[in-house]
Amino acid sequence: MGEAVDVFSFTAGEAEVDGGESIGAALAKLGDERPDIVVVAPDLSGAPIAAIFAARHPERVFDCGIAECNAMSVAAGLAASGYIPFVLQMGAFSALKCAEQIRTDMAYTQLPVRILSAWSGLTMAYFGTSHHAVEDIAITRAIAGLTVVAPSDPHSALALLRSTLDHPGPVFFRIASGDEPRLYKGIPSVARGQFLRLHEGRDATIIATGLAIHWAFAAASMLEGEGIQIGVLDAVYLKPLDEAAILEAAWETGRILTVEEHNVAGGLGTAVADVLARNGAGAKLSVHGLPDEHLLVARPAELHAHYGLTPEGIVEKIRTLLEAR
Amino acid sequence: MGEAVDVFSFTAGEAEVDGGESIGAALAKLGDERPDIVVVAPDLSGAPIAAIFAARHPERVFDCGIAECNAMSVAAGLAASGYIPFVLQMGAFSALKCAEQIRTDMAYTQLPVRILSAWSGLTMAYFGTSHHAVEDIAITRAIAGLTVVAPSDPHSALALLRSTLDHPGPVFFRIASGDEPRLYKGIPSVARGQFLRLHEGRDATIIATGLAIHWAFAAASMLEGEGIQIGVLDAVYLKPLDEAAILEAAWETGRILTVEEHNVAGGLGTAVADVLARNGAGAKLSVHGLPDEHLLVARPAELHAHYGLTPEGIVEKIRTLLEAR
Amino acid sequence: MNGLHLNDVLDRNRPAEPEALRRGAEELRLAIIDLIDGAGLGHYSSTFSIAELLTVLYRRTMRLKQGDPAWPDRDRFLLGKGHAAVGLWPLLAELDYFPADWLSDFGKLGAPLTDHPNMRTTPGVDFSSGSLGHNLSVGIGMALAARLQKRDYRTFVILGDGELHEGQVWEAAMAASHFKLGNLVAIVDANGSCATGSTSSVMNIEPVAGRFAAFGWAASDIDGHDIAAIIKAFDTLPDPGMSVPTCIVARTLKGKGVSFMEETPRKWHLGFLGSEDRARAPRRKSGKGSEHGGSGRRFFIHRGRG
Amino acid sequence: MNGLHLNDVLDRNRPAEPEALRRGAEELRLAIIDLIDGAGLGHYSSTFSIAELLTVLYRRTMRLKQGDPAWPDRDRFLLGKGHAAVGLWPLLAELDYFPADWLSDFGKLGAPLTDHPNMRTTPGVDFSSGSLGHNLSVGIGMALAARLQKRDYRTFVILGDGELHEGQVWEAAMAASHFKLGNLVAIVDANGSCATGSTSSVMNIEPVAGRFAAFGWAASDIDGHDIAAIIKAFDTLPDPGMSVPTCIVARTLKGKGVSFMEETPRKWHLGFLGSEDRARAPRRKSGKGSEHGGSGRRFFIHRGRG
Ligand SMILES: Cc1ncc(C[n+]2csc(CCOP(=O)(O)OP(=O)(O)O)c2C)c(N)n1
Ligand SMILES: Cc1ncc(C[n+]2csc(CCOP(=O)(O)OP(=O)(O)O)c2C)c(N)n1
Ligand SMILES: [Mg+2]
Ligand SMILES: [Mg+2]
Repeated sequence: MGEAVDVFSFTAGEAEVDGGESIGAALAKLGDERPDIVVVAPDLSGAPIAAIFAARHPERVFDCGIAECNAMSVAAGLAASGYIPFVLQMGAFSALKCAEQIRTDMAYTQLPVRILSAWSGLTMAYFGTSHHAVEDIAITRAIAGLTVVAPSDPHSALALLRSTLDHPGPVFFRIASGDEPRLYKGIPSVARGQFLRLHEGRDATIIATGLAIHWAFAAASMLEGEGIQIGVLDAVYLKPLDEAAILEAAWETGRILTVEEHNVAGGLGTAVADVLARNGAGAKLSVHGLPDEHLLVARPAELHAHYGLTPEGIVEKIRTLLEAR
Repeated sequence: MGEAVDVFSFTAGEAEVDGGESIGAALAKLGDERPDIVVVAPDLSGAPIAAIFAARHPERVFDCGIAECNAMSVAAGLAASGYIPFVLQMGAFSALKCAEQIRTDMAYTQLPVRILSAWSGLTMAYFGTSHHAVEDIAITRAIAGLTVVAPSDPHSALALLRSTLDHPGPVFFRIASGDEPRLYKGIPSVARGQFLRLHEGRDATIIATGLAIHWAFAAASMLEGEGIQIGVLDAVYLKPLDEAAILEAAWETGRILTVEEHNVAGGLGTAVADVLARNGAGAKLSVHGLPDEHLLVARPAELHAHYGLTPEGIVEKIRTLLEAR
Repeated sequence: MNGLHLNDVLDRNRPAEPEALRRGAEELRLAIIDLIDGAGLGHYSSTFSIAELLTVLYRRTMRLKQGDPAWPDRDRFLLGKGHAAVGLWPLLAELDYFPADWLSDFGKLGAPLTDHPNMRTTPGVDFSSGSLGHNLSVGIGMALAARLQKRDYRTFVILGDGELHEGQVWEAAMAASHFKLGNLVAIVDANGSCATGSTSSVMNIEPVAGRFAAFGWAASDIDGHDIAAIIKAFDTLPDPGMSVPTCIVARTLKGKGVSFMEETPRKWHLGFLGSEDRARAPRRKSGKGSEHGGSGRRFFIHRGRG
Repeated sequence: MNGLHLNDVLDRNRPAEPEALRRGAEELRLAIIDLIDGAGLGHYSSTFSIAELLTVLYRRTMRLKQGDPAWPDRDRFLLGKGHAAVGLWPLLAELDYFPADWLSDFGKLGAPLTDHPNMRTTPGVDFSSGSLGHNLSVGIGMALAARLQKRDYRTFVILGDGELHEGQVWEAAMAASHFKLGNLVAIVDANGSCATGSTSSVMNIEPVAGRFAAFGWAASDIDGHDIAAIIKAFDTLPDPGMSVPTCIVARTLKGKGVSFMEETPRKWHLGFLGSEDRARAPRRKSGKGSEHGGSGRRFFIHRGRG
């Protein structure tokens, strides 16, 4: 296998993952059960997340060509006519390029469109800054009436897909590559606006989202060997945010590290800071993510290493946080 | 005069304001001095901010019709060819509709485009949610390499216009109606990344931006009569943010109220919270702005009253903040 | 109002007399003046240019059900140029989609009838609008839904001619013919004016029909104030089951019906009638008149000094 | 490389022989294979379809100055379909815009030559791209700047045919003719394929020339692999001072030059040559060959199992 494969492998939808379902397979299955589900995919109807559905229900798939904004508004029209459209978008061209269509045609109108914003964060970083999706948490969280979720593995993706299916308003799914390794043994039960707990903590809590939760979990395991107990919360809901869990973490562990594949200005870290400061929670906070500057362009793994978005990088951040004051 | 006038009066550019310059007049004057300044205005070349310039330098004004995204990228092409383009946009259709063009064609490329995003906040609220511009602080602050400023009166607008003129990267101006009453006697001297102080405080500090600083200043004056000393900081820079001033306010007054015409999720309040929480500043914070929900549609003044974005509303928030714990 | 009862189905191309429709359009203009008087602000000229189009659509062409704005088989109507919503309100009230007394609250804080259409507050609004350029795309979604549901409703979308500057309109134009949406009808209100000036001097859009034709539509021009021409164009629309979308380029006058608005339509893009203007404008006998003094205000161009 | 010295001005339509240009395009393809071998990943088929166009532009048509990528009077070149940037790198190196040894770092962390063009890291890149649909607008800005500066440079923009789905392209198409930009040349790489499938089956764009003509351009088709046809089209461009922009619709093959890519161009939208593929592909004698094993990988369609 050439090294290129790590960069772009995107099997979600193509195959069962670890014996469980992939997003694409799950979407197709939902489509079997529910004739009101349709797929809109701008030049992406052949992409794995859409392809199984497309093979089984071709009449319910609308590729709109490379016209992301149109795809969004077409989906809104379908939603206004009784359908639940899933719009597959590339992370770099979803929230950033179509924020207005999301705000005006879906959120203002409170229509049940689901945006599958895949290849987010640095998944496509090799292609240049134009392909970085590191502003989308900030953008989507600012839109009133939009639900924002971020699955971290195929199992949490399924859980979110199913549990939000009948939510009356729009839902934005921030998906990394979609074929992250399995993190949850079974399909976790998710509740609206709640994080998932992956690890109990005492000394500090890591709140991470998407790909980052994998590194966070690995970091917590590494530290456990040294007798350091780090709580790990998977921020599968980015909006509404789990304020109770954040405040509880602040109260119980006193120290919080957030980790995300997003600009540190405006992402999960900022959202957590917001909750802490407004509630006068005196916890120490460290925000880890991509610096608010021009990012390098390279393969994701190289950039993760460069920016310390790795288990080792997180361990280091935790050590600094534990030493603070 | 009918009451409609408050809603839409937009004299900036048309006339001298209070004997000082308006934005439009200032832009035209800059255009006289600097042949490298051009104006791009999607169906807005007749709007006051652009009109004086257009009358004097018609060959340097490019209306692009109602095509905001094209206007942004055309401006980027002009900037790459040695010009300093000022793109006039309606607040609701600037950051929200053109975030990708701003990120990819101006910020990634570090080109000196200036976006005059006018009629922001609730200025056009009467026209419906489609015309609300209450997500733009969140969006623009998440874009690396973008400078974000928010003049609060014609004098601070002039100061910002002039002082950023030779900044090498793009600058986003968040402007309310552009003809706010005068707040600064003369043209204040502004420094990159610094707030302006309008009032000294002891008991709490209000940090407000745009229109809100007017109400904040009035509120502080009202409270002064009761012997309550409230510091007032005008957040003319939203990015880079004045972290030193925020921390100093936290240290000196212990209580901070932020006020803005923006969704409380992701705006100035969130940015201030971010600074406080990351720096472990134990100040009490109260965030005042538009609730993160579907807003009512009405004239700005009616909505301001409804949402407590008034001197009285701010006084009330301050009282609650002073009582806290 | 129209002698109809709740739940009567109003068939397509019903036999409304051209003369009655012509008068209906005039009445609609007067009702608009009243509504804007009450609100103190509104888009006169953009609404006046589509008075005949709206009247024929709602009183003759579209299949609707009296009092049932959510009837699944109704023809859909989208107002891409949402700023002309005030022209819809009297027609929707007439259909008993909401109580007629809602009209008097138009534009007030919390009122259901707003300056731009809001599908969440106004029964009968098939989709919200306000940002130009979205609704043709939305219409595609509705037309696709019709096909999936094997319903034969049509989706009509009125676009401003300035709205054609928006690229999303061309994304949608491309998609509508690609998807073979014979059940989609775009009507361009070619009133020759956008906010800043004449549409084609600001950014040329001509030949409008030629552009739509190149994008795969059946497109042709009509006189948008000629009731007979409008009736003919709508009565002869291809069957919704056909595969080519239809674009009707309605040549209109911005401000039609009020001489001083026809002369300076841009000034009347947004405003309200001041006392001098009011004296010159046509009035309904029953018109309550505005409580607002002053002269007309214009948003984009400049503020009057008076 | 080309027997030229630093600061030599390379005139427009210089006398490069068709046969030499044909060979040049073939060499460019081989250089691209080498570059992608080195990087381990790249866009073959999208770049192969424009090999002749790029070669004629850079070796004959555009006015340039050897070694001076910022020369104000140079013709500008924008690659709307930025994913074909790898095809630019050998040509820009040949112009001494940067040291030839940069080529060996293509695609590496921190290297100036990237998968998509970045004007901040690569001298000779007139504008960055990556998001389809922006660069025709950017080209308008450059063409307007030329007019303001009274310079007679031309701005060339290569667009993908799938890129024409983006509405911003039509906003720009409208604006270019409106602004009478005779100094702007759009070249559509009509290779018939976007990422998911055949361009027009995914979303029809035909008639391409007809659509541009309706938007006010002088538009015509050529065979985009026929050097003589390309030369003729470029040599006879109207004077930049004229008022109508030119659109050349180049009919090309996605993957041109490598039989198995021509047959399944979509699979080769993005990938790298595995050992079996490499044996079948044309090679440069000097080619270092890839260190990567495995078979070709495709991004959008599916991941091979081998
Ligand atoms: C995306 C967007 N940009 C700008 C506006 C502001 N705007 C409201 S009406 C108008 C002019 C519209 O012209 P046209 O489409 O010709 O409609 P008309 O008023 O002539 O009916 C503009 C620019 C808007 N509503 N939406
Ligand atoms: C705005 C945007 N959407 C999607 C993509 C992802 N993408 C990269 S190449 C491509 C297909 C392009 O097709 P075409 O323009 O015909 O170029 P070709 O590969 O055929 O040269 C797509 C969809 C992108 N780069 N930009
Ligand atoms: Mg018009
Ligand atoms: Mg192609």
